[in-house]
Amino acid sequence: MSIERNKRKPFPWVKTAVAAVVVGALIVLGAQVFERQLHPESAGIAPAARVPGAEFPTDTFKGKDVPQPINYSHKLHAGDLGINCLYCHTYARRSKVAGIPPTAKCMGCHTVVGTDKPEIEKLTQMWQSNQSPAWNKVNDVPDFVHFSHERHLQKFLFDNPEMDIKNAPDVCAMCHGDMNQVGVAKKMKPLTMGFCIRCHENNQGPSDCTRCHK
Amino acid sequence: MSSLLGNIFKGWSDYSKGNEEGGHHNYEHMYAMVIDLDKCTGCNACSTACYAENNLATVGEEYFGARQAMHWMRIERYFDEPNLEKAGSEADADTQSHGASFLPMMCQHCNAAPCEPVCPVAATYHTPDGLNAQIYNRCIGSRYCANNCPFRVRYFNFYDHQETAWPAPMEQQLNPDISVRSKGVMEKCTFCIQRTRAASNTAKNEGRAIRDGEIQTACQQTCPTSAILFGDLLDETSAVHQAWKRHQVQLGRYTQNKENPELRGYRIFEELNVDTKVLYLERVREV
Amino acid sequence: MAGSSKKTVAKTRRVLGLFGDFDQAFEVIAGIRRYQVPGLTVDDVTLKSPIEHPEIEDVLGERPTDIPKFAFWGGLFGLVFGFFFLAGAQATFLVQPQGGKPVITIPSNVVLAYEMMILFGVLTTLAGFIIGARLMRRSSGLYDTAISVDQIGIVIEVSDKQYQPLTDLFKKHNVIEMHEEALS
Amino acid sequence: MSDQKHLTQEQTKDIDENIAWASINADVLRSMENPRRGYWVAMAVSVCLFGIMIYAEVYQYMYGMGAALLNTSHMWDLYISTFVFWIGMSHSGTLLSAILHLVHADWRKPIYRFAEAMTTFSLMTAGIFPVIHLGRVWNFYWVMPYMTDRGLWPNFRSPLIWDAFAITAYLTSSVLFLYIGMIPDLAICRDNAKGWRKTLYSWLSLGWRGDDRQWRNFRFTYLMIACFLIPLAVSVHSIVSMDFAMSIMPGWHVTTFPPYFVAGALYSGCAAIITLFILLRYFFKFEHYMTFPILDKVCKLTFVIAMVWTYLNLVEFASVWYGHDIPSKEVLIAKATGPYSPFFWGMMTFGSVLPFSLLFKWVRRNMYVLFFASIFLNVGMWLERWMIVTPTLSLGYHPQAFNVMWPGWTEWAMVGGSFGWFGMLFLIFVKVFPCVSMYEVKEMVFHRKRTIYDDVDEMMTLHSGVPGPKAQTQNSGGA
Amino acid sequence: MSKTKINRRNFLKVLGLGGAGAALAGCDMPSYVTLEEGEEKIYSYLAPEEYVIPGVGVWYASTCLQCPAACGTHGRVREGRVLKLEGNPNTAVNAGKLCQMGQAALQAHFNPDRITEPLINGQPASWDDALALINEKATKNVAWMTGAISGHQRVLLDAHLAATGKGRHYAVETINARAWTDAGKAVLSDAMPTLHLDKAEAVLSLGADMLGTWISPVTFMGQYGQFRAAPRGVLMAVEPAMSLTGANADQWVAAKPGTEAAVALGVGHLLMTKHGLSLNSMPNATSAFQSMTPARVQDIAGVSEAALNKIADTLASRKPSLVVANASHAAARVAMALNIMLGNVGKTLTPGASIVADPLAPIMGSTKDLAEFAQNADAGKIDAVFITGANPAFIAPQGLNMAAALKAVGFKVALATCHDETTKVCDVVLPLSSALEDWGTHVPAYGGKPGVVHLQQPLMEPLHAETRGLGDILLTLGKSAGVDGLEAFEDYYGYLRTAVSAMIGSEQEGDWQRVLQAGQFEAPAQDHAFSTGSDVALGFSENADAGLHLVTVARQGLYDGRHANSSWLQEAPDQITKAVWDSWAEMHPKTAADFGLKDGDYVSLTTQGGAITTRIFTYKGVHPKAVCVPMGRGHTDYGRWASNGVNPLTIVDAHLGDWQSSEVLATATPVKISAVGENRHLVRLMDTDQQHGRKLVATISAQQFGRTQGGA
Repeated sequence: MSIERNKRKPFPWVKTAVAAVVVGALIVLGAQVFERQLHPESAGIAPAARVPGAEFPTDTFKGKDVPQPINYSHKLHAGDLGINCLYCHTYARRSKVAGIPPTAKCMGCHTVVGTDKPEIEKLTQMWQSNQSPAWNKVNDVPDFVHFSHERHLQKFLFDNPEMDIKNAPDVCAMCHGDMNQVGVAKKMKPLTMGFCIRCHENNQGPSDCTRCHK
Repeated sequence: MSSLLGNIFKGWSDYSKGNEEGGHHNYEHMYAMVIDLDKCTGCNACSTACYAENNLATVGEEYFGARQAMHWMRIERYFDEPNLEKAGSEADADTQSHGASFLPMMCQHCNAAPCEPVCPVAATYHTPDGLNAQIYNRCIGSRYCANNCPFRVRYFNFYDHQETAWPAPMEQQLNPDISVRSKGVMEKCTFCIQRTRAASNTAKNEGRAIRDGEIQTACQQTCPTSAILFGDLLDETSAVHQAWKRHQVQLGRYTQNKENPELRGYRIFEELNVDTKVLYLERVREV
Repeated sequence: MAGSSKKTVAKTRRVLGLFGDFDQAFEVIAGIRRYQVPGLTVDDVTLKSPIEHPEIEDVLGERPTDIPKFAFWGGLFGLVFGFFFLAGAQATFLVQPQGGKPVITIPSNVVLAYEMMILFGVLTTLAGFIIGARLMRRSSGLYDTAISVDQIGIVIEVSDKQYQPLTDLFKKHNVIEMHEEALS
Repeated sequence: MSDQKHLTQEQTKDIDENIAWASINADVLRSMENPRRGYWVAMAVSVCLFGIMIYAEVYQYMYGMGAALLNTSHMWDLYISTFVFWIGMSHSGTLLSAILHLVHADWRKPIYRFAEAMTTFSLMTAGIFPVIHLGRVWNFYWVMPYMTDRGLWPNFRSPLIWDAFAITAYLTSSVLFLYIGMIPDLAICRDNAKGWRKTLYSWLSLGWRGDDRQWRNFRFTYLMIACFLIPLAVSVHSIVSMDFAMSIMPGWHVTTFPPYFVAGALYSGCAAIITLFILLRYFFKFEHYMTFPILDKVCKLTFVIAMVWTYLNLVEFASVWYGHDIPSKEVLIAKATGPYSPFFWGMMTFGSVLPFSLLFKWVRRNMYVLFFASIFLNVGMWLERWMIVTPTLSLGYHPQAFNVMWPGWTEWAMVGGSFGWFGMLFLIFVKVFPCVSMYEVKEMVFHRKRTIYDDVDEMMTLHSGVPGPKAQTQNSGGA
Repeated sequence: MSKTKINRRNFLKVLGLGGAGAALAGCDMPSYVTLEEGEEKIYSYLAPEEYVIPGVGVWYASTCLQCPAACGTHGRVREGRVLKLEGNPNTAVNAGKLCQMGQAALQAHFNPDRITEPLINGQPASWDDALALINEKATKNVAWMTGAISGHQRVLLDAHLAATGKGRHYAVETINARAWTDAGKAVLSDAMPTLHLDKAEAVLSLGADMLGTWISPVTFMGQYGQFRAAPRGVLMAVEPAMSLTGANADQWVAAKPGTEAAVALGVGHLLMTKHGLSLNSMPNATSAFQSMTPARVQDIAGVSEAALNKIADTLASRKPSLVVANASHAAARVAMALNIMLGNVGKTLTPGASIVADPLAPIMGSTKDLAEFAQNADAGKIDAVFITGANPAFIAPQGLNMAAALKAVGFKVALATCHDETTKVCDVVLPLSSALEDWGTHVPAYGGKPGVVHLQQPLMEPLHAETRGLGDILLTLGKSAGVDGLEAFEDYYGYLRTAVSAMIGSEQEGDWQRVLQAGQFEAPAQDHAFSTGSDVALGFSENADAGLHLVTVARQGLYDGRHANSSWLQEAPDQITKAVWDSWAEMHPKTAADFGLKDGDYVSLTTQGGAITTRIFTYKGVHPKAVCVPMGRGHTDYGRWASNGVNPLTIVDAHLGDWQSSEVLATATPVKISAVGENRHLVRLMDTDQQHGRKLVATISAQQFGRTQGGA
């Protein structure tokens, strides 16, 4: 009888234990890595490093179409005509908000250019009646988030020896996507806290909560 | 790149470091304050300035009576004078023989803050600037921090005060640099962190260090008698550093061995070893 | 099934005998131990009882169980996993300096790892129970509700040759009822 | 069966070993059927109380915590103290059941099932409170250590997080303990049930067939979990005590809190067991199983624990008094003399004086007296928790914050509602699951008989082949 | 000129960027709710100035009109909204500091209870109708009632009065320094001598709340800061109930209401007898001093000889010292005499200066004007009155029965920002721009550099389109009244700019901008000169009444009640009692005990003028014979936050002010107390006055301080 009991297959204790520990370690490490989304295709370096010395967040977001009082086309102005972002959004380099260009700036060109287009006529008429168009905010972060365009431009553009002001679109594209590809503005990056944190980690940004939350 | 293990080792080094230096991490700044109680007249200017700067909600008589008010900077008034040797005549005078003692009490930004370790979601923590920060949008309102605060300077939003505190058009006055707190969130004095941030951003843009006096807290700026001093303790040249040195008070210790015990500098509840960063200068009285 | 090493003939049917009390059942098993049914060993016997009788072990011979090992390894895993999980979380957490405390705080982590140890220990024990006791699987058909009341059942798989002697054995120890089913 | 002495107060035997196994099944299964009017009344009351709680929570959710009249000094109040109270209640079942199981005290067998159920449900009740006391309830899940995109974790330094871990572990384990111990009984139910109950029990009994293999594994599993549960239960309540002991508040920062809390927990647990014991015995006619001798033992146990608790209580006062930390001392004095003193002395009376009544046999044997006594014991324990939380917060270090507050209506509503919720769960339990462990009562009966007869038996069989009395008893016990 | 104006208008336009309205969503929402697209609106500028950047605050200089002190301010303007006020560091008056009332100017501006459109008999009307009505009615015997006023508003106002015939301008301020200024004029022939608190070694205040409400508190507090620095000065206060100044005094002496003068005389007596000082130039005073022995002081004022000696010794031993008084005219004169005797004149008390352009000079205002207005109105001498910056229906003490007086005036026009008791009874109410929306020039009455003029410029676009600036209205009125020389100006901004340009002698845009940035400019000033103490009668009359007296005090905060509709100031605890949101009556514990009263008991205070009911607060900072009720609360029609509490002025008998000056601050009205039997806990910041042995406010003696030089 004892002989027969010896024939019983022993349970593989060592294997089980090893497996358990390995699984545990995998859960910890794997979750760390995946949940923080540090794997390349999510937040690694873009195919062509567009901002030297910085890792380029490649997350994308499919923003909905936001109707605007005037169908302003970024593709036309920034893309085809190649106007620098900072030409219109000039506040971005001096303030936490990028701001909407003052109507005067539009009229700077459009008193002569394309005055016959309906949209331009709309604009002109607003300008004459001394009212400013009510734009709908497209890239909108929660009110407890205090993002500073100024600081980010400073770091990636002006303090960046390899960058020239004409590369501004590349820097803006980090958080706004390639606006020169779309017509009326769309949200093209998630702009969630995870998005920010990942980029901050990859580019050694501050990890101090009070930098953004006050 | 945050590799888990790499950070663990970093964590360990910080751990040993923390043990050696009494929990002091490598701070960029160490913002601290000096309040001269002999100059303080208790006029409330600082308190009101704080309401204006930090979007503090007024709660009205009922809630104030229920002690649910949220005055980050409160001026306390006491009539007794412990540890002052009395002239016998006035010891038990039946009318007041001297003025009151006023105490501006705000968050002391303890370096070993009791409130920080107990927050279940780490909504309050220590910034590299040495500030005791409260992240409103992380707070879930367990209120443990307030229970654990010996100074009782953490205030909880027991209600939504937005309609009553800022009826239109008053909401236009709200400071856009500060979130407006809504119900269920703990809040407290931040040493006007929005001003600190603004100054450090400017400094960074101009590629220089923050100058002493560049940052003024709202209470300091408005204090009519200039009783409040604010600055960076790590900056040897700063007025605050000088004052702390002059009064021979050091961070990270709860018994100060002053060679001259008559120096006025002291920290409230130093014996609790919470390592507060507000240095009070004793009130003086002609006896 | 164990003991099948010197299997000569295929088992064709499964027999369940119900007995009034443990002693009668034990007598039957004793009989089997004395090879009164050729080719049947005590290892072929499955005893079904409404309660747990401490002498079952002595009668059926010691049959080891793996529960303690499950418990041990589960607890160990919980401890290790717990501690590293916490340490990892603290080390990667953005908000590190708190109240002048170190980043990875041993006391708190020990407390939590301790809880995790117990939690995982209990869970693996349960798993071990379900595996070891062959629960949650299609059970052999032969069962009588009387077993859950007060009767003792003995289940044995026998070949045709062994069937007769077994029933004799059962009857000899005044079996109350007998059920059987064919093995497919 | 024949003699009815075991129903009377003179009974001396824990249980009548002549009960037929079949009748055990019958009695218990009967208790699970067709509820009578009293049941529905109790259920209605519980549901109403719970409904009030829901309303209060919704109100509080809409208008903010201010509805509870909390204030800047009193950030915690009844929610936390009631939380501690329920955690305490939960300690009876598991701890008693587990310890008594390890020490082979078989008189636990008829009563441990509902005790464990009580554990589970009071844990479920306790778990509610930390959540509803949050200022932003809708974010309660932030205390869970889950992986998030934002790189955020809970703060593992916080005793509140320890609570979360401990309670999760404890709830899971005690549910499993209860469940595993119930599997053989569920099999019995399965064999006797029909309709939805049939399906339910078939699922729950996991195909239990009473094999020797199953029994063997069952024994080990039960033993293991019992071993796990004892340290767990101790750790849970000491961790709860750390919510206070880890803070720097005078009156909270007390070294003896962990053992003090554990003792208090056992204490209130035992008291609650007495209460439910009496109720069940009365309503379900369980006189055969929940007998006076057992009740007697429980009472004595309660008394012992009460003395331990009293001792630790006095130790705490003494250490504060002689420790001479002024703020702590102020708190202590304020407790005894201040606005909360009536409750403080109420706690002392109910908690430390009342237990002495358990020394009298007539009390231990009188269901009605005992019932109210046990209720008041628990009132005392609830007051104890309140006296830990509120008076401390009404003083403290900073004089500006000294003030006295009384709980708001939402707090009372939630406290009451918690009892409704607990009652609801328990009432459902007793009708769906056997609240007396049938197989273990059988074992109890069986073993006792053997211990009585074995020697005689052997002698008789040895000398004259005359079959011993076992045979007859077997027949009498047989079907 | 007009170009700058257009630009200003544009950049002041409100934007939605980071808008506060959105901020109200607060941190309540989880991020998936607040991460929104196209929910918020953004309005862009039309044609902003180069330096205007959304999201960046710009500081503009202006002037604070919360009290007559006229401190200079900096307003932080962002996205067209003024967010915060700070002191203007360039001004000598407040040197970059502000008091709580100055901070609360924001709430006066954003107040939800502003008047947004003209009203005729309470009914909304158009400006044209309102002005037409005014031109029709306000033709002869026009009077103006204002608060303290100065600068070009005053010029236009005088012009309007001149044009509308022999009207008169009544400047009314309940809280004033008239006792002091009169005494100054009488004794030193300088109404507003300059005080050097910082230079003084010892200061004795006879009911002059320098740190609270007296003349220019921020100036004095600034000096107080230096006064406390080593070598540390000693502050002594004699008053019936503790003021903010008294609360900071090293020695505080409670005197029976209305007897501060006696105490001062007693001090003088000791100085002469004990310390051998003399005052030959003023025989009157000398005799008064001699007659006031400490014993008499004890009888009259209930001040012990020990306390008196202590004061005298301190004054004698610490030179230079300073004695200030506002408790009564007599006290003020004695104070002047004491200053001369102690030789402070020229050291801590130097001649003031005033602006040469006299029409701009500040008018301080007093309750006396109020009384005179009442008399003249009753006498039917006033047909029409314009009221602005004053609330006579509220601040008039009971004796004047202002209600009847106002009724007697046929046509009343109120120029107000908020509804109040006065606008209620006015025929026409013109909506005024707030102080932060308006242009103006203000000459600080005290503390500024000689001849300095503070410029008030708008910090944001008018919140309410229909409101108009005081200057604009005055200009319009002036034009329609036919004041010559005003036609040239289309609005007050134009007028002001021309006038200022004339004063600074430059039309240059740059200079104008410089003035705007500085928030002030200096006009020629002339220094006053002291006469060597003319020997005036001190006019001290003993108050024989031994009963309880009601003293109404002013506290920084709600002031005379004009700030009662600010939730910040209502919630800022009263400095002394730490009470909020309600009125109270301060009583000495002994007195309360005599009446069997305890804290929070409601009592009704009855004078022959009337009765008020309020809660009592007992503490030792009141003279046992005094009941002290701060003014400022008890509004009936002043917005949502102002309606709590009681207004003590309704029972103060104005005729009891010493010399019938009807100065409320110098009035002690006999009062009867009766318990109402109700008790409610007075809501306070803290319910304890003791530190319970904690080391919160540690106090050391001045000796120790001296040894360490304050650790400096």
